[in-house]
Amino acid sequence: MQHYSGFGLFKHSLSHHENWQRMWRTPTPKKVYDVVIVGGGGHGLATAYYLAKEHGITNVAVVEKGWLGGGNTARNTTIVRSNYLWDESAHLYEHAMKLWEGLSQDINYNVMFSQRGVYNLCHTLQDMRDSERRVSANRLNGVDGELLNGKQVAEEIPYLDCSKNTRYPIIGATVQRRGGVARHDAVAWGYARAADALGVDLIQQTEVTGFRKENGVCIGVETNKGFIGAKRVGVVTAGNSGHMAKLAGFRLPVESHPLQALVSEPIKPIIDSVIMSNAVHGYISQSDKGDLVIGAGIDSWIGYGQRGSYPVIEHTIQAIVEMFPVLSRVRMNRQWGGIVDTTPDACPIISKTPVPNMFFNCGWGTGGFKATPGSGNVFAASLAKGEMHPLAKPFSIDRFHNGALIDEHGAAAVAH
Amino acid sequence: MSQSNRLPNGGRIDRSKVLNFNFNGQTYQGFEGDTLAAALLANGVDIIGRSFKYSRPRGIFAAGSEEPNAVLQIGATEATQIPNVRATQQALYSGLVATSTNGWPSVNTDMMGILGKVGGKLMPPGFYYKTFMYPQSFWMTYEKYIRKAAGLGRSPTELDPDTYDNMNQHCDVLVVGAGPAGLAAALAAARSGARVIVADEQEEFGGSLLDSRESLDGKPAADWVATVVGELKGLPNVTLLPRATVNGYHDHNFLTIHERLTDHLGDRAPIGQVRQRMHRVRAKRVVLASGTHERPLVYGNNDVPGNMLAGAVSTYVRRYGVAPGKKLVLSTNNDYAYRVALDWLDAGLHVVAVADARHNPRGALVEEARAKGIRILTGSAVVEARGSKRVSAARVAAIDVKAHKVTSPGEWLDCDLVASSGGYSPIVHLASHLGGKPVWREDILGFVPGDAPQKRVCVGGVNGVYALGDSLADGFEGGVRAASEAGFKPVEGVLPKALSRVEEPTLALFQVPHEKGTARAPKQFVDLQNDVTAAAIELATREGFESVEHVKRYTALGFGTDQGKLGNVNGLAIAARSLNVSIPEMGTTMFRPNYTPVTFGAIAGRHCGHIFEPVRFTALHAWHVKNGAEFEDVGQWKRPWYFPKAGEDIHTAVRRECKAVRDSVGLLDASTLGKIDIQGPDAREFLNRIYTNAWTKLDVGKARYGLMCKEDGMVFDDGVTACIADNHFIMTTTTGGAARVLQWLEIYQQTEWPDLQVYFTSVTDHYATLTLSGPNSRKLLSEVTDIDLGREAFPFMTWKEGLVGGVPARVFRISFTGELSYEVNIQADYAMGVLEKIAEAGKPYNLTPYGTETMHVLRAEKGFIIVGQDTDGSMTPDDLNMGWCVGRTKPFSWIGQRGMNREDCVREDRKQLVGLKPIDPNKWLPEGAQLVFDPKQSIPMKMVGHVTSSYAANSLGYSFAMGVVKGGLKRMGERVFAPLADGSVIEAEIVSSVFFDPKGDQQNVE
Amino acid sequence: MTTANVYQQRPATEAKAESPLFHADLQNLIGKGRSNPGVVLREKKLLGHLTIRGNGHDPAFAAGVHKALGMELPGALALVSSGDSSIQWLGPDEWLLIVPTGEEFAVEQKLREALAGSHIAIVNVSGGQSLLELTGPKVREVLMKSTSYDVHPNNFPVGKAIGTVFAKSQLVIRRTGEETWELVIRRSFADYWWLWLQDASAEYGLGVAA
Amino acid sequence: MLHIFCPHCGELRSEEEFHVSGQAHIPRPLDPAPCTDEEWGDYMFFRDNPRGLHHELWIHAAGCRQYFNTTRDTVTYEILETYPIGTQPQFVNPAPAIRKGDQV
Repeated sequence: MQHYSGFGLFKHSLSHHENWQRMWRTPTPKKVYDVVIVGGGGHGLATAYYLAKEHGITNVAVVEKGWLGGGNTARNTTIVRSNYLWDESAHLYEHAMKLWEGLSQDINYNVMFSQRGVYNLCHTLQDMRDSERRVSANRLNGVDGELLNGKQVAEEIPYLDCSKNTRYPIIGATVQRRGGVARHDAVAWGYARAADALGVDLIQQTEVTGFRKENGVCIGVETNKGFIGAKRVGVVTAGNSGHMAKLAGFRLPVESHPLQALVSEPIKPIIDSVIMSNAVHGYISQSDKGDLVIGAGIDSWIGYGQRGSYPVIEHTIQAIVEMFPVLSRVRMNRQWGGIVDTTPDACPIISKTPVPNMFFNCGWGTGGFKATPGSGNVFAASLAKGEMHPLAKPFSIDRFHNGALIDEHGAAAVAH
Repeated sequence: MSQSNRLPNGGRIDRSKVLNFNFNGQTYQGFEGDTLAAALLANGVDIIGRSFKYSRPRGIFAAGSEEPNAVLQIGATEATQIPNVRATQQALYSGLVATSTNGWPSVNTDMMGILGKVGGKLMPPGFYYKTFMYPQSFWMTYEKYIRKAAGLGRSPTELDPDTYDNMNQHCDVLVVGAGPAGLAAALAAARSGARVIVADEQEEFGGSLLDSRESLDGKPAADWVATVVGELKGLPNVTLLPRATVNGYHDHNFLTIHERLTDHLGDRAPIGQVRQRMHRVRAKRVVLASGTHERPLVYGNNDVPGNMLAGAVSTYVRRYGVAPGKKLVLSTNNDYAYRVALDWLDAGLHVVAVADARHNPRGALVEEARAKGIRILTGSAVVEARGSKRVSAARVAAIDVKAHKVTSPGEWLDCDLVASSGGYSPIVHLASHLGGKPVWREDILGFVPGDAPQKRVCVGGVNGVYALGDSLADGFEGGVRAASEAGFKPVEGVLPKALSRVEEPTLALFQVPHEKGTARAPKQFVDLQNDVTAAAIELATREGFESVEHVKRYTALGFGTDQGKLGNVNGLAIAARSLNVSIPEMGTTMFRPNYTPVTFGAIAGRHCGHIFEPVRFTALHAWHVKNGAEFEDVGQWKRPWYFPKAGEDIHTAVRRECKAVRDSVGLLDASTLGKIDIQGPDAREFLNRIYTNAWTKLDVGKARYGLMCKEDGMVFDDGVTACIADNHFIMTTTTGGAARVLQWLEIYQQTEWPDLQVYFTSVTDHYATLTLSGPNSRKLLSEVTDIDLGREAFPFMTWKEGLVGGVPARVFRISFTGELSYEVNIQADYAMGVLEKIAEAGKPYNLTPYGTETMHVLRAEKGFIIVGQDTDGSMTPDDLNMGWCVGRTKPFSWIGQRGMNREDCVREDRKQLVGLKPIDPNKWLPEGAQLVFDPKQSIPMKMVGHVTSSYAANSLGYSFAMGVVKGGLKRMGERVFAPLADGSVIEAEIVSSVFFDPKGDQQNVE
Repeated sequence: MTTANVYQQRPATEAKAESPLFHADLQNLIGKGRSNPGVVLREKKLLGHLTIRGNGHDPAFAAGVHKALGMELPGALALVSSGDSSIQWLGPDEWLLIVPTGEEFAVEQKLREALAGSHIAIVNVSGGQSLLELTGPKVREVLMKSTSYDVHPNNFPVGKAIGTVFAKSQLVIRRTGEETWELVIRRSFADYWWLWLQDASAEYGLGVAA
Repeated sequence: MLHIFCPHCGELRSEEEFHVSGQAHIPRPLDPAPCTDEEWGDYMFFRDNPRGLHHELWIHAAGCRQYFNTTRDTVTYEILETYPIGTQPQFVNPAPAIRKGDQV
């Protein structure tokens, strides 16, 4: 792999950038691989990279129906944090956070991981209780977190309306200072390049149309370009997981919903961190290019169209203007939608399946991007050993039968 | 120098209305009817800004929404700043203040430009992915500087003085675009009687006809526009929306139109007027007449001021009477662009030459130009332009388009304006918002809308129909079709006659070749706003980015505020050539709303500030305000939180309120609790199924507490339900759960058990509920009621009807404080009068109003839960130590029963709700604090639960809490520890959650 | 066995009564503001509101209602009036009856008598609701700002009544005359509607009538 | 924004007036007690989640407060029909959700 550096860039500039190497090959699929990963998004590519790097398994193919990193990796609002409530989630996301912190150097690709801090605003007394509970749990789990009062919030976040005359006055916030944002495309490309360099075959424009089974055991994938054999198959297809499961002959406790996001026109820096509010329902950060990156809500119906309903956009913009009234004259440039695979407990599924040799990694809901390195890392270990990584074990499909849910949104679903 | 480029006559401007405006600190003049861009050009302003990445000087390039360069900051005051306004779309008004968004110290002498020249070489696409990585800790520092270069304009930092709103529209036919095709369509649809909306982004209707050389029925095309607009205006079924951009085409024919009502008048709306309005339109049929965008050609230094889109030159000359230069070189691959040379000539200006990439063009316009003596260089193109701050010359050379080679050294022509036309791209954005993939048409070298589920008709330019006469006919026919599909009788109409002429096909030329090859040639810009060059696109493909989305993302092609209107097809063509595939094989990127940017305020409409979301009040709110209450947000309600007296903080107020209730009597407004009237012969059976406990034996006149679970066995609401008559119950729910519970009842009744005869009706708003609580509540209430309150006559958990304060009431003897309590329900209209009477009668008893905080303390002392505070969606009734409230032998398997018996839900070491008593009675456990058994362990610690409710020492004399602890119910007397953020640890004993009056003696007071 | 508990909920005496918009002090706003306002608002307050539930497909039910009220049971989205009373379809098994102040108790008894033996429910919701009447040439514009329902006369003739989303909550819109509309609002939202309507009417002028 | 025909009101209304409650035709087991954990978990959590035709349960929350079913394409979002509770759809996916032989 051609090493990237400032000096390299300078050297290439002398030859008018005519001699850069390809970031990855376009290989012809082999007959059989040790591991076939279905889905060339961030999670799938990370899985391939860690299989090769940490487990020495390089006879690996990533099969992608479109282009690498073209699904939710390309469509999310790039927030990274690990301050989850429950131990199981916190440990998994913190594992990811630690990998984020050295990722650019590890894969020699600047993923622009920017630890600008992630704030979750509190508007009600119950928000404060829930926040104390979460921050307290984070701290004892080794995840950084602070609980701020209203005055501190006002000092730390300029232009945020912290006055008492808003509909839901801000009375505090949690902050994870190690949280932040990263450049989403770069994550996919960086992992792809690094995996390719270790020998992984990245097979784009190839759609999995079925799974071949022998005596009930998965032995490979059927694709629109032919059969590819595999000793193990890992399915990491986010919003399309339900469809993949159907092809494999089982159902998942997953529903795929549109999740929308939008950006403003690029403006000079005004929002320095990531600010989220569950009560008024919006979150915002600003990219290095100057776009305000704003997350909108999930449509409650199932949708694979990569678009949602307009009222979701309206409510989000209303929330942003409520939080930051000075942004009222800024203009929205573009909106889009992704397909999020949600589970009943808002936690992922990283699990064996009813089909031997077939593993699923899905159900990340809105948490997918931030988990990318951790998800790939534990999934790679699970695929390598044939046994689930300890951090992945609590996320088995079995929990939806025996009741051992890890209820991340249950914890926030408040009656009163 | 005043309006040096203004032509002596012509244009649709009012020369009698001179408008002063300010650009970059200098005052200029323009005329009413100008856009800001036209006025700047009229004044000879060449440099309008600096480019995003390389800081190269840039001038106005286009005349409409595709403008990439002239993106300015507008606003005379801080509060009225508007970032990123395209000068080409901003009407000039008196006092307009505009500034460039980049460039230091000024756009004319920019220091960053020097850096751009040197550093430009170091900034190929994706350079930041390849560097700034080492050392790891330095990224945040690098990024600080990268962010300094971010953005175009800036947000205001003061509050917006303007208002915006939304308007919901419905129509039979929405016509998008009021050019020739759109107007013809509108006419056809409107005459059929359909409800029609016509929207166009420009200041006035007419589109291309406003600057057209063509005539209709022998008269200027603009005359026809005036006639049609006149007719449409007179029809009551037609709504005309100029200055209104259809920005999004959403599912089921829902579209959004962004109307700018006052932006042409000033940077803030006149008092009392709305600045911008979003129309939310549901259209039975849509006629898309969005027209085309001209493509520029891609050649060396095609970004230097003085390079323009060909059609824009005609627009400035004919519509605004402005000549954006003196000596024109036109580079084209099609016939239609020749009109630009003819317009230029008509304006008395000098056409240096026309370079036509085609070898033997013989179209009518070409011949007209030839006849007028214009020099035409065929088989040639402008290969590069020269000039630093303004074009000074252009090199025209012979090219071999197929081989992508320059075949002659060419000739440097002196000029100050290079206009280029690379053909026309139908504006397929709206047609593609729902994912319909555009289809490439080789005959017109453009993408036209592909199939899509929405009910729409594409007419005119967007449909690939370009000639004026054809476009009018296509539009009219489309209008007829749309109206008849919407259920209206088609009409016939006579369309004006347009001249038809021979037009020859456009040649497929996108990027003009250069001798040096793309990587080494002078920069050939594809996306001017994002400084994306042809070389960058080639590099991306070389590095393995083969999908169009990859190329876009790696190079930032089309990511600007113009969303690639100008450059995307050229970029595709360059990538396709580089990858040796065809343009349709390459495909387009996704089109998404918005077509052009939309103000946040306009999207938000009036849903901001004091009407952001509803605030719900009880009938007694005014009384609470009068009595000094502080309020707490509970769902949408404002509930009194506590009633501080002068000098009191929350703690002293709550202590006083608690004491009053425990010692005498307090008053709580409980009106926010959800109340559901349940009637029907199967009401009782329904309750059996929906609650965890049994209801079969509840007699008329009695009330019972119940828990509701979801199918998973987790508690989700609770409350008291009273039997009012045999088939009639009143259910109460939590305040926040009211709507949720009603829907819960309905979904089971309507979908699972439609055979059960029972109806549910919300009476939450109908009744106001006054709670009197405390040992003196009976005495007080007896002074204002005719109900026999005697202990035997009116026992605990029963209800009575009677007059309270002269008003009929249902009084429930239930208690959430542990004290003798009465909940008085009255028709809300009369509640205030009753309250005033009770308050008067309560004076001798020190009747004390209390809020939610005191209520929470008092109930916690009794160990009563609050769903949502002491539960979190993962607690079964057994986890709450409320097994007594579970009817395990009920015949019907009620909701939650099966769920709570799953393997994981019957574990003995689940987290269970217990009381917590800090060892130091003065220490307060923070609500939410996590608990551990061993405070000395290292991080990550093994957490065993958390504090759900906690209160400082109060009437009990010590602080206390409720919390969940793993296996807590079997750990009475054991210790838990809460390690806090400040490093301290609070130790607490696990105790029963009932701290006060465990035997319930308080109910028996006299 | 009593199937339902019905009682006179209004005080017999002249007790103090406060309608949902009492706090807005509309009385004092009458005749103030712009002359010839585009929208005039009137609270038709303290009327008797009854929710009637029953099987709309059962002829006996329709006949019983007719017998008790002298009004036909309206079908989907219809509003029927007689004198100062009106009955409106809310859903296939739900109607809203509005009667003059104080008549609701007697009417309910009459209805129950006429419908005895059927599975029905009648619920007095008078305290929780109010009627806002809007008249004037600009009412339609105000409604268009507030609801995504099509209020064009082609789609919304006089005598139609629909439940819909209005601003950020829900209510019932009834068209009772060419330029006259009624909103059935919930008490706890009354202040929100009042603020919303003032805001939405601002550019047309809002008047208040008694 | 979807435009949904309410079978009770007899009109097309904007999505804002409705709430969706997920997949339709999932009857509660008549006798939950003998269900295994697996069967109960399937009932509560496991859904078809199809790409293509989907039968789903909606309520006309702001209108007539009635539940009804729709058949909607989850890719194009087109609604093919709405029909009352207790009735069956006209439009169904050509292939059953899970082929028998594949059952594992």
